[in-house]
Amino acid sequence: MIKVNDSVVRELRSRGRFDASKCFSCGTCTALCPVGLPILPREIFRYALLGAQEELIKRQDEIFSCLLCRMCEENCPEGVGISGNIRLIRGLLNEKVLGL
Amino acid sequence: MASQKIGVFVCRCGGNISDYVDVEKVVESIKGVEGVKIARVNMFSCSDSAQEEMIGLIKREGLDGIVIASCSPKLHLNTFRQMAQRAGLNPYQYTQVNIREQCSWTHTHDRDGATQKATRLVRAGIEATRHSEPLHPIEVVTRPSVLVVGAGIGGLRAAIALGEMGLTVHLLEKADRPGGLVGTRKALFPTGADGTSEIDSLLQRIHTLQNISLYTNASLVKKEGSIGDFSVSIRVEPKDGQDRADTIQLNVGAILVTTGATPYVPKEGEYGYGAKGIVTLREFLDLLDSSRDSDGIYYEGKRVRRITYIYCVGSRQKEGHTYCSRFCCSSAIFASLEVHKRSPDVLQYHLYRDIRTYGSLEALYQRALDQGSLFIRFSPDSPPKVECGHNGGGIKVLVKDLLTSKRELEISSDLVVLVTGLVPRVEQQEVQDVLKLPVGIDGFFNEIHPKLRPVETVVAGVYIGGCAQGPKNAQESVESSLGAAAKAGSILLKGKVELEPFVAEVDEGLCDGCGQCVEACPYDAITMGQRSDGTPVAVVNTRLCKGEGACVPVCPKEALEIRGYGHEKIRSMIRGLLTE
Amino acid sequence: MARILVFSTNNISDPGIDLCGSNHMDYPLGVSVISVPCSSGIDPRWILYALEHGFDGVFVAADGTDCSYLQDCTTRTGKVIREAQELAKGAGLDPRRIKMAAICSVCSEAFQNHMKKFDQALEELRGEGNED
Amino acid sequence: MKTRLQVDCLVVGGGISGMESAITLGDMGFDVLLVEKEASIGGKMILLSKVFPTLDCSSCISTPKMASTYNHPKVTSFTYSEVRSIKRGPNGAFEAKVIKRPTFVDPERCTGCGQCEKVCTVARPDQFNDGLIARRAIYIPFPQAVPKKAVVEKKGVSPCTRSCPAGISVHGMVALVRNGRFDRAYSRHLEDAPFVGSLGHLCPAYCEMKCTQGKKSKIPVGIKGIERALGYWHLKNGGDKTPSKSGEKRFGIVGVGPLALSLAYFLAQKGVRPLIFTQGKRLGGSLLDAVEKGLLPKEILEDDINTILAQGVEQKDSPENTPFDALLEQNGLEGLFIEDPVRAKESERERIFSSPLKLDEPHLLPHIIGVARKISGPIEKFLEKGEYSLPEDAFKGLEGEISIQEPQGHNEELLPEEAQGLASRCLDCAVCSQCHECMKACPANAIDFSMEPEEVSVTTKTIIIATGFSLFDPSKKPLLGYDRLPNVITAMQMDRLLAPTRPYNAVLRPSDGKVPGNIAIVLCAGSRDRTAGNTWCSRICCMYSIKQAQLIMGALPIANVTIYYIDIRAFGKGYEEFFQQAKAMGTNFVKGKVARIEPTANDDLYIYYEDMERKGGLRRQKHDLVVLAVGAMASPQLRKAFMGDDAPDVDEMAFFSQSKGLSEPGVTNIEGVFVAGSATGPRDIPDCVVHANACAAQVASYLKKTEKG
Repeated sequence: MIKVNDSVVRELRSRGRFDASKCFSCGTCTALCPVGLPILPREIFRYALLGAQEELIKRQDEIFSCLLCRMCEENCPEGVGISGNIRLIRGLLNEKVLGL
Repeated sequence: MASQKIGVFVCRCGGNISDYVDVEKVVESIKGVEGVKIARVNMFSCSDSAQEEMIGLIKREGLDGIVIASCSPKLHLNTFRQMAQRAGLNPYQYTQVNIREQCSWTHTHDRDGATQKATRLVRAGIEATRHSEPLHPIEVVTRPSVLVVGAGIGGLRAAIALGEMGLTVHLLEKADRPGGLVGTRKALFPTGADGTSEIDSLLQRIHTLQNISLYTNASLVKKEGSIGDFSVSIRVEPKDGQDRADTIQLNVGAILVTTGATPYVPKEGEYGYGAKGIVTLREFLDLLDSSRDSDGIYYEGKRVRRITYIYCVGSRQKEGHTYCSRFCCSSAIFASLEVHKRSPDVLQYHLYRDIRTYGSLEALYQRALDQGSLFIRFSPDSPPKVECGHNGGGIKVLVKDLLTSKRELEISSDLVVLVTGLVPRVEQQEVQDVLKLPVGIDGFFNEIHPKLRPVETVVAGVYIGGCAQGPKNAQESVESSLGAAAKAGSILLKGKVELEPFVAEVDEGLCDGCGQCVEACPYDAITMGQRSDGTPVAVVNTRLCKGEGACVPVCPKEALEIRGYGHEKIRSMIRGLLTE
Repeated sequence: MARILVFSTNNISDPGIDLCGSNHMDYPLGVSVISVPCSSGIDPRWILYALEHGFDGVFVAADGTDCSYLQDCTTRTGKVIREAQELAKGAGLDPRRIKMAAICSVCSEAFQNHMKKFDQALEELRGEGNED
Repeated sequence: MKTRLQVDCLVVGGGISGMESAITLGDMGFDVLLVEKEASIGGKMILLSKVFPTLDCSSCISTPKMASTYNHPKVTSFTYSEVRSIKRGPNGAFEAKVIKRPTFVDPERCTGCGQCEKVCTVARPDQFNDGLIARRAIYIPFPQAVPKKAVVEKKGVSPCTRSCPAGISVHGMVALVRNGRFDRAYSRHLEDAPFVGSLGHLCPAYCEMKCTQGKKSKIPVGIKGIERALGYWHLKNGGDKTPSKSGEKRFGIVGVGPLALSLAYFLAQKGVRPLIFTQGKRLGGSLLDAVEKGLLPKEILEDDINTILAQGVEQKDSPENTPFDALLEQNGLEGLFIEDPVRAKESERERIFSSPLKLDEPHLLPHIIGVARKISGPIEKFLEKGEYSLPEDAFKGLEGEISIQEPQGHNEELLPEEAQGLASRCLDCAVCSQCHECMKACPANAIDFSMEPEEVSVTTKTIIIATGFSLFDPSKKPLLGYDRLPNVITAMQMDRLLAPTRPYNAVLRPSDGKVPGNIAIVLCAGSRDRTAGNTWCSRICCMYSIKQAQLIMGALPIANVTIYYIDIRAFGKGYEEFFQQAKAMGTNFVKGKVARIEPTANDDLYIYYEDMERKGGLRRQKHDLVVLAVGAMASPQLRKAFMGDDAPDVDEMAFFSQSKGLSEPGVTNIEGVFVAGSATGPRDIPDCVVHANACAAQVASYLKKTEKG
């Protein structure tokens, strides 16, 4: 069970432009990921949007393996700023989890 | 009567026929046939010169019927009918025999065989012409007036169009004021147009048009007659100070049904409906409309911070309302945009199955996404559960998120909006009973054919528009009502309609009044009347008859036939085909 | 060669039969066509008349679901066929000499196949008749 | 040719919306002109197989509507026509210029028999089968076309033909050779010019310099080789010796060179009886020098000369200095041509003709032939009407061109098959090759290449724009592989494969003709996608894909069909039920947009998508055919016809705007201009029909209001 809240989104928005809510869940990003990461980036963003911080923490390896190559971003039908959003999430994890 | 001096013209079609059929031989072999006055070969029957020559021959020889054996009637039936007319013949005393597509081109390998077949086909054509009578299009004089039932946005707009076309319009509204669903809305998607002022401006236009009469509290109670000339009774409920309802008789040429639809009302307990904080889309829109100047969203005095929308309530069900209501996705999303406009911090969760913001409405969806609405897809097999707060706690919506973890999400909500669809009105039944209009499995009025005749019904002269035909948004209701107005205009503006002469005809001498044809006719075009001696006899209303002939095979006495396709004509064509 | 009378309809099946010709697709020579407005208006008595006067078979090229007059055209045409078959039986004729199928305005191939098969079937029926 | 027409409403576009509004307005009693750019009305709808959600046959619904449009007493239909300009006239009405493009087929004569298509030498992708198969340059659009008349697709004159100084229909000759019709190619050449074989050796081949294939690939079509091969072919096979026309009038020619011979040939073709005075010389003149130099095989020249003589050209050997008067009198001649311009000066008589080509200067054969043709015209006129005129400028410009030096000789023989290979590289850049095969085949004599565009001036009170939509070009989404991968097709192509009038007579995949067993339908290919330049939903693709899934499963019972989607938008009456029916039949619906398509070794396809509702993550799935459900795009070209800033507004996707709000569908910002159907944005057929009628209601209201004043 995930209790939906906006804590993560609020946190991310305070750090910069987080526009992942534009995503309409088509899956193009996942399908084009050259690294073949199993849950990037659509699902990551949804955890952020749902406020499930612990889910993000569980997936930090994937979040940090992203090459930021922008293959997904260039082909996103909704024009989501994927790499920027990933950076914001990394920043959040750095601070909250790794204490950087 | 039947043609006695027939001219037969066999076309070579520049080799397309004559390469495979010995056309001279065909002409030779039918020369002696009874009634054939002349028989000729043409190089190209459709050419100007050949037509002029044929016209000359028809006049000179006093021909009273012709047969042209050439290509498919689909190509030149009209050409030669017009030619016959120019020659002073009735166009229906012309028969086109298809010896190209149905003979020379299908039997290219057997010249003798094809020649014999062509001869048989021409003989049948001669029989057809011999047994054809001059026919004339049925002219129906139409009254330049229309009854429009239902004064929602569609009915109002259709009435204006008809009024502007110069037709007299009687506009009926069951409620005490016109406007329908749109008249109650302040903001309509996608542009935010104000429904009430839209209705007001339509009403103003109606008042400026002298030829539109508006009756409120009025219903249709009786209809007689047929296309072009209906006689209808309407009942107007008593107004203040009156004690009796008025019944008004009207004569109109066409009837438009724009009775609309009504929002679905969830059953008690359906997604918690009935409990505090759980509202339908309509109630939610009312709430938004009633507080347009407010800077936030308030429900029962409390500020709303989290809204959850549950889509497809009363639509796309396994049983019952199985259809999609078309407008609700866009309407709910548009409402959520309004919420965001007033109070950007409200969290909005949309639990959906498919977002159906078709066409340019997609822009609304994208705006909602952009503004932070979260869309969560659920499966109809595990619909969201709404748990109402006990002892003052909020509402919890539990939903299994299909797109993320498949795990259950818990969404605390101040307000749950059940995105309800549209269902047929209960009052529709009255109209249905009076007009005898068929409804589809979804309960809405059925058009004859969704593509060929989407606003026409099986009852000629009765048209349907707007949500009475199925769920639509405001603009689509206007479109289809205007479409219905156009069709009504197309039969009324000229003051007459010409119908094809191929209609059923009763031989009174043969009819024994058994009434089977009355049952068989899908268009209610046959009724049982009386001869002068009081015996029953079938009577065809040629205005209603479509000439498909469903009555013909059921008549035990062969008393019914379709003009142009009579029993004797068909039988002699059969004989013609069998004469070697 | 069997003599086959085809009843077709002006708007739906006749164009399909025409298309055979436009494509120069041949079917048996014994096939001749009479076109009417709608297949539901074909009288079973015409069918019997055709069989009694020398046609080996009658084929009704029905409108099917494309009929613009009637939604239940197929049902009604089916009834016409059953009645015609009853009439045929009553007259001592083989009811298999009557057949129907929906032919739409572009069903040239289907029509050609139906005609070839029906022609063959009628030849076989004639063979059976001779053995009796 | 110009004509005028006055109507109440001009409907632009003859698809379902245009037809529907035209019929309704016509029924109301208004005069309507419908203009359609294709050769048949019917639009996209007539090309579809069956249509959702009732699965009725599109043709069965369309054809009666097409016929009632075309035969409507109040509706005039122009097909193969374009609206060039629309201007507001002084009295509020519009003045429109409509161009009826020449079809080169007289519609009054054409019976739609299709014989011309069988002999046409040029193949083009068939736009009515979405390029799956070829049609001919002369074609009847499709079996149910209305009107069912042939048209010729002709884009001017091919550069090869245009550049030929001898006036040879080079493209026609090449096209005939490509089709292996050497006899026809030879006689087609003779229709224009003699000396087939000699030209094949001596011509400088300007045609090759201008060849489009040459511009494209640097190697032009080997036209000269083709011509040479024809010469050898004729040498071996003979043929075409019949005199063209037999005439009474006799005309003398003094000279033996190519100019004299060519002129004799052209005059014989025009029905004159030419008599060549050889004056002791051998026929051939300067061409005999070419033989001597080894540039031209002797037997080829002889064959060419024999071909000329066979046209009815006579020769006579008179003494060299016989006065021209004597020649004229003694032989009963009407006139005389002197090949040598110096000798021609001896006489100024009005019956003597000559040319500026000096015999002692080098001239190229094609130019000589061109000059001969130019001279033959005035001579013919003289013989017919007795008017002697050789206009001063008749040969203007020729001198300059003629000064090109001797061409290279090509002696090696070419076999017909080799020539065919050369000819197959022709790109048919003018489409119609002018081979004239259709003219010969047409039983009705309907082909007329002299047809010109016809301009019709139309005065109309109202205009309905019913120009529909265009389909998204999937090559704009390279990751989907449409251009690279043969088995990735568009939905329109799939509809053609499913239609009963389908191109291959079966549903099969393009690469190898295999019957597909596992088909993917990819939704939102060019819709709801910023990277495709179309963020809107195309509204029709979900439903037509569901329809196709059902039809595929009907046609190929063992096939698997998977539809990849973002949302299924089954919103219309009966649509949700139709969607559920497809599910019940076994169509797989997978939530996820296909992002990329890659081939396998045997042309099967891997599609990549995120499997979000099942296991999750990236998934690769193999299919043997992929259908891209391409979106609907705007088609706003008609705006150009509106001059200046008076053009109707379009929305952000370039569809025509309905500017007057929700109660005024079909009304644009320009008074008197209306828009119907999918020109306003994507719409399915029922919505188009309804909208077209709504638009007709608007037009009728407007006309009645303006009538009243």
